Amino acid sequence: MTFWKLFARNRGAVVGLGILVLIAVMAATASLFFPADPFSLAGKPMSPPGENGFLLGSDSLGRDVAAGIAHGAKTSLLIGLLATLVAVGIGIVMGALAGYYGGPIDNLLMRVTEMFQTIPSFIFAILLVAIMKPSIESIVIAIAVVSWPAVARLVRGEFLSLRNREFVQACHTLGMSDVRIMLGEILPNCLSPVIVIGSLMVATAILIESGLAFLGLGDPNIMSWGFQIGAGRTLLRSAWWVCTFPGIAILLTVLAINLVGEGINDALNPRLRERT
Amino acid sequence: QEAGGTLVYIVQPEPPSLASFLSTSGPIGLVAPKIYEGLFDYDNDLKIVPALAESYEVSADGKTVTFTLRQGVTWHDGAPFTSADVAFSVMEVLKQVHPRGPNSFREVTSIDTPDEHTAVFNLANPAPYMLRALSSYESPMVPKHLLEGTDLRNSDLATSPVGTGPYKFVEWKKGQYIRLDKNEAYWQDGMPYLDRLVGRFIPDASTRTAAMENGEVMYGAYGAIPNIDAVRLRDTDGFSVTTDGYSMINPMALIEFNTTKPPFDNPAVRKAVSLAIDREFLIENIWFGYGKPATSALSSNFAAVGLYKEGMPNYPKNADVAGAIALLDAAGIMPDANGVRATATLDLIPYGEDWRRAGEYMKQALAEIGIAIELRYEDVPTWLKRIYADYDFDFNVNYFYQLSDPVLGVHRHYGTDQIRQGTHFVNSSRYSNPELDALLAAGAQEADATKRAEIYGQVQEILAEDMPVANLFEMQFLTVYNDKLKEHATSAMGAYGSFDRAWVEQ
Amino acid sequence: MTRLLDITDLHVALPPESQRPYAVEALNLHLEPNEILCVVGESGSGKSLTARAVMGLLPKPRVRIAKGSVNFLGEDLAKVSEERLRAIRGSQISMIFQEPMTALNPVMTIGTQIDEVFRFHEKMPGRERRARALQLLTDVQLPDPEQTLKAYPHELSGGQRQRAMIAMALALDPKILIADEPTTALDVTTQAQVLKLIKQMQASHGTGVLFITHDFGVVADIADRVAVMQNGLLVETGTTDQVLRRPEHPYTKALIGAVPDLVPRAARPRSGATVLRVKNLQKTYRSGGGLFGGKGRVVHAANDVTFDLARGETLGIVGESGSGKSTVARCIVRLNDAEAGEILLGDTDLRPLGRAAMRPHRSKIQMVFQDPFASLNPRTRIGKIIAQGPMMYGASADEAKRKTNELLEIVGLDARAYDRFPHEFSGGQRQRIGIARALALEPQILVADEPVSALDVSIQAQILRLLDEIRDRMNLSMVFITHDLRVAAQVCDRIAVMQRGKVVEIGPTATMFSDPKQPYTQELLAAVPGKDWFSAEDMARVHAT
Amino acid sequence: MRYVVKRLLQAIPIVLAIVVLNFFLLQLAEGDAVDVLAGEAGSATPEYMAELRAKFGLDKPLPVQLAVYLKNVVMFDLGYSFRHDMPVSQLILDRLVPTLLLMVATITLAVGFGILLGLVAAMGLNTWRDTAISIFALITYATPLFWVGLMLIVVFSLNLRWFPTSGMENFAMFYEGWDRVKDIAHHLVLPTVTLSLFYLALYTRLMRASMLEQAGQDYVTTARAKGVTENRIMFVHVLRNALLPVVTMAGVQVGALIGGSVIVESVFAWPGLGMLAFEALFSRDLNLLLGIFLLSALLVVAVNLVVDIIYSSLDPRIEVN
Ligand SMILES: Nc1ncnc2c1ncn2[C@@H]1O[C@H](COP(=O)(O)OP(=O)(O)OP(=O)(O)O)[C@@H](O)[C@H]1O
Ligand SMILES: Nc1ncnc2c1ncn2[C@@H]1O[C@H](COP(=O)(O)OP(=O)(O)OP(=O)(O)O)[C@@H](O)[C@H]1O
Ligand SMILES: [Mg+2]
Ligand SMILES: [Mg+2]
Repeated sequence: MTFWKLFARNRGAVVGLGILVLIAVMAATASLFFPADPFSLAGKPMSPPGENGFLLGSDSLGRDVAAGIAHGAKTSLLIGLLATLVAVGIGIVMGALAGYYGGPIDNLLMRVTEMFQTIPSFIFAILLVAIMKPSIESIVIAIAVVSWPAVARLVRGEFLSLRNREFVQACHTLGMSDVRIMLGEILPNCLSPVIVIGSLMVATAILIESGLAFLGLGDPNIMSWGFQIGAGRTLLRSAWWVCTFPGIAILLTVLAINLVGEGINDALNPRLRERT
Repeated sequence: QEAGGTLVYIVQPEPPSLASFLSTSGPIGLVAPKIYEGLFDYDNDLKIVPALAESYEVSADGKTVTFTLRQGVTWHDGAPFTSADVAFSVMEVLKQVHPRGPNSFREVTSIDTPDEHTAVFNLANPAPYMLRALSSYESPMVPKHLLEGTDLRNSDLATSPVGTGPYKFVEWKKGQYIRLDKNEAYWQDGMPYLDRLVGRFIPDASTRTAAMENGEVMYGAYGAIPNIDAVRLRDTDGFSVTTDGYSMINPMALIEFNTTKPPFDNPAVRKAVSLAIDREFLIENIWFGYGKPATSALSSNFAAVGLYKEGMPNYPKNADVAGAIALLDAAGIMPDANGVRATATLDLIPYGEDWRRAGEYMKQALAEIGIAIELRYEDVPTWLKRIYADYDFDFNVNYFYQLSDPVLGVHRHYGTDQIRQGTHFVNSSRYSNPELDALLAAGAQEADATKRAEIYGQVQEILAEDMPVANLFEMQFLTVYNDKLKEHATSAMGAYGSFDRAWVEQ
Repeated sequence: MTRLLDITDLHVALPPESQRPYAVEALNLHLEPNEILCVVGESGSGKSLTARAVMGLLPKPRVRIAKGSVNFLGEDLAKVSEERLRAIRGSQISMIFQEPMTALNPVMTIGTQIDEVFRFHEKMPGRERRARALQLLTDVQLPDPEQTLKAYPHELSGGQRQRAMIAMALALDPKILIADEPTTALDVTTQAQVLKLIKQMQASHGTGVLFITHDFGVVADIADRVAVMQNGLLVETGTTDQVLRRPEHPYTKALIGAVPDLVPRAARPRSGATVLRVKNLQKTYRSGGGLFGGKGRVVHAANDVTFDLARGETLGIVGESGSGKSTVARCIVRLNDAEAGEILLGDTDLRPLGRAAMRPHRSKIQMVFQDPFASLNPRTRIGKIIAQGPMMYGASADEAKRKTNELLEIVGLDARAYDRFPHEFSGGQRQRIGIARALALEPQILVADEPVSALDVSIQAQILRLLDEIRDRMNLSMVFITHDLRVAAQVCDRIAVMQRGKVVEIGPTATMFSDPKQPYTQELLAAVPGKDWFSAEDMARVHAT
Repeated sequence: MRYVVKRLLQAIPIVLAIVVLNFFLLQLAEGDAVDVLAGEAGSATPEYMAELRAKFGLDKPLPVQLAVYLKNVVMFDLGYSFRHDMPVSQLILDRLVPTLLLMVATITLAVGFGILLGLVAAMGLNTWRDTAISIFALITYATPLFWVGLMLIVVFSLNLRWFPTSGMENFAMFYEGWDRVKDIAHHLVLPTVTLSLFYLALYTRLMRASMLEQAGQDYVTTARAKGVTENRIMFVHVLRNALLPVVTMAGVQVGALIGGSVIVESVFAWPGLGMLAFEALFSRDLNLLLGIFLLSALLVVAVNLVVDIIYSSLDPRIEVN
């Protein structure tokens, strides 16, 4: 069966993918539908949804919540994807080296990984953002730095089990170089769990970003869902829409990504293949 | 009134210590004045109310001030309060380690203590403003017998204060609350009415509001309850909002420009910024109606003492975009192909969400006149270092207390002598104008009210033209309280007062 | 005599997307008391599902009985309630599985697991249950039954676990015992013991046994009757003698014909040139014990191993599981580092060479791995798997491709295989690919570590033939590791017998079989299942019919 | 016991490395404790600030500061918090109890309910129950924590008046003895529920997957073949095996909890270490922050140890030694 057919068997995953595509399209076309700067003071402040020409209402400065969500989608997805890419990158390198070589290298790298794991991750992220000044880059770096250990452990585990597999040993007997074995032979075989964990990490990254923004550590120049929530949280009781719609956007996205992740997991998991 | 009961109020953020003789930090002010007292208190009309001093007398030449101290006052540990404590507090403590003390008492050369209840301040020059700086918040009287010979900056009193005030310190649970109990031996008979004061720390603004609504706390000042919620609570039964109790601090929101580098080295650009900002928009939409557009370098509250001058140019209520553009055009600052005349980074003061909103608004507003802005938000230490130590900024939104006299709260922005690298909240614009310096020096010593008004009139005119600092609006801090709480705002110090007369309806 | 079990017209349906609609189709089979019925057939022929259908343990709802009846003493097990089935399972019909490790719950003691059988079927006070359990463990000849009751599965060896399973299955004196490949995971000597035990227990309890296997040797040893399955169909059934000696169905014939003969084939003359000399090889595994000491386990997996290999010769290494065969092989191809000894390839000692220094010698010694699937990267196309070797040693892409196609032809695969992935091939085909990969570097020596033990007998025979051919054609020397003495007899010129890391005996194959010197060798030979059956004459007769 | 000591010894280098790493990391942050103190105090002269720096030892070269700190740590002295004017150990100790309360309550709730829900979902695979649980888990996971927290306050504190909004105790009353325990428990409910909802999702999913995985194992078939009832198979055979990954996960999570609860502590004014660390960072209270990291590292080490011991009691294949 093709991957797609396996994936499509999970109805939730298809729905998730649909939502995700919608959000991506929204992010891509934000400037078409909302050509103005999402920060611009577009009209009467605190307009409820549907009034004064605001589909989803406006915030305390009269900024369009809908425009913010559309433009913020780009940021949030970007942060999620970038942070995940970086984390997965670091994680793969560390995990691959540790798992492949084992012994003292493994020991050393795993101690380093553990070190990063013993530091409370959210505080660590806050620390990094505070040191580097709140900006998209620093947020991405911070999220990546606290997320990679999970990937490293996973990849290490896969490498540990794969490195003694016969096909890898066959490559050794052919005299293949270590780098080639790692990249060309082992890595492709452990990509599926990495893809699964990566997909979930995108969701977590979006959540971390919103948490940082809640604590006032977002990039003040860039519209993101986290920013909207952070800016709107004091209005929660007086203008529920300011914070609720971006919250729903996050919820839907995270939900969608999780569903897709689960779908990928099911599709890639040979054990589940036989089951409905 | 009814005696008894506990008042739980919001103290936010948690104070770093309770050493009000070392620090004027706001949260300390919310707690320490309940424990320590000053020589005077002030009522809502800024009239002097006797406290530890029953009366005072100023000599004809203004160079001697004699205070008659109250009898029968004891420290919380039982020791008697005497003139030695006053002399020690002013000469050894406030003048030495208090942030504003050296300024408030700079003319005091010595203090004589002819008897236990008389303190004679000898001044080098008349210092009329000094009498406005004797509240427990500004100048607390501290126990000599506990502090003398100790390291003031490392004193046990910082975490377990001993004063003469209506409440005694009992316990400070870090991260949770400070508990003060009634001082049974307080010199005012029958007071305080409350059995206990508990100052609670609640980091999240929305939660503070919820706790207020829920009745878990009854009092929150200095923006503890965000304005938006205050507005809502104001219209809710059982809660009230007041702006009383802030007249001594006179807060002013403003922009500090870095006058040493482009684009803000050019007064025209600074004025254009002042013109382009809609002060009413800020007040209406970010502070929800609380505040008054600034109209001068001095707060209009100084009108009461005659120092405020009306009709200064360049402080419009609503944005004057055309005027701003005309100014820039005249100064030869022309837009490029994208309509950008100048670019700058605006640093946001990290003291709350409102300031971020203000920055976001200003970014939009200044875009209208072709000034493209990047916002920068950093945490407190980074920000302080950038603005006051490294001078590495273009302009920043900020707010200052103008206090009860321009000498105390306004001079620090403008004097050449106030360009003190590494010192916070002074002249970071690095504006230097000999003419103004002379006026400020004269204003500080002038005892004659009309002459003084004239001097400050000139000061305001110069500043309206040079605009090293653009005042935005006179802030109105809000106190939100449960209607069951009575008589909490009898002092001009408001939340920084002693709560001696406060009581709770059971 | 009444039949214990009567299966009529049984159809086990598979889920829609499977390769055939029924796993088991129109099966008619019966079992009498006190008899052992062996069900044989290649992998996937439906043996296990038949057994599970009887037990009511089909993975419902995807796999279910579509038609037919399973009559057990007058009850149709295909129709009775789950409740009733549960009552029958374990007490009337019980079952033993192939994998003794995974078939036992790893976190429960053997005692508890045996106890469950009593608890769920009979009201018995705890003390009595315990006594019965102890008795059972004694019956299946487990050492120290008291201790074993308290042991967890991982604390027992494979053979012991399988005995515990048997004890559990026989706890309530069931009328029927179903054994699904109960010895496949065990080494020969242990297998022989377990088989003996089953037979004994069956005889003393009068149980009817449905024994599933694909090993004709095992069948020959224990079966009263045999049923042969292919693709879900029952193709032949009869007494053991009938089926083994006079098979009727071509499939049965093919299967029996593929069973290697235990009589060694004629040894070829040894050429003089020695290509590989292994001297005093030592390899010790240490496990456990951390940074701060603590006692670890020490295994001398290769202990003073010495042998040599002549050009064109095949040296077999045999021995039971864990005797160190693989370790020696891995040390020779330098997948493991031996700590002492010499591995002389020509005049070079390979043992001390580092990774880089070893690289130029790699191409001279190649390896064929046991598991054809595990040894091929599932994400790489066949062409690339074979071609990447030559390309690494400097061949151009075209050259490598030509060579690959040539090799595919040699191993009997057509050129279309080039662009396909491993999972698109059958086990035998995959093993051919593995061989082609090893040959692509034109090695002098081929080390084959159990290259056929993961394969069905018929495919096994093909691969062995292929290896033979290639060896002759290329004058290869081969180290051939196996635990199957039948295979060894057909492939090897000389045999080395290993036990606990030591080579206990080495010599020409024929001598080994006819005149084993060491007791261990004798023991191994005695354990070969069905050794009285498949003699050369028998085979000839089978092929003749 | 020897094993425990050994594990703790092994942790020492990691913990020290963490200290060093964080020490240098924090140096990268602009400004120091003195800037903050001075900023809070109002105006302060550079001389005064220099004096303070000298007093705090911040004027010494970095390696010296580090050496001093390390020396103190080795002697179990976490130093002094200049901002709070208190020994760091005392500050941390004060916050440790609330932190542990919240952590233990959260983990218990999350793991307990997660296991339960995962079990229910796995047993009713692909039924409406399974779907409902999965959706619930996903939604709780995907909703930002602070939003959940604020909403719980609005609903349960303001509208229903069931629980207090914030804090750990009723500060108007200062209950004693048993009443105090009840009072604290009352205050603990909302923060625990908020924080657990997030983790609940993880455990539910993990448990479900683990149950399904185990349910397909051979030993389950064996148990069925013995005639064991389905309930016993699920609760005795499968459950214990399925718990193993959940236990591992819980161990990993405890470390994250200290930091992960910053938001919850902030929303509910819970006096935990997360908030303390957060404030320490923004006031450049280096000693305090390092102390918290150190404690968190020790906590993680200790918890992992406990988890390993639990693990070995659940899984006889693993021996602690
Ligand atoms: N749970 C299942 N779902 C779908 N198909 C199955 C399932 N179990 C077995 N099959 C299919 O049913 C057929 C018969 O399987 P069965 O396990 O009975 O074979 P077997 O003869 O026991 O083989 P082996 O010797 O490998 O154990 C195979 O084609 C297999 O793919
Ligand atoms: N990596 C390893 N670490 C520790 N011990 C090992 C390792 N590999 C093998 N052993 C042990 O070394 C001994 C010899 O193992 P080896 O794999 O060589 O046996 P074998 O004869 O090939 O057995 P089999 O027939 O089961 O493949 C065994 O006791 C085994 O448990
Ligand atoms: Mg089978
Ligand atoms: Mg082997």
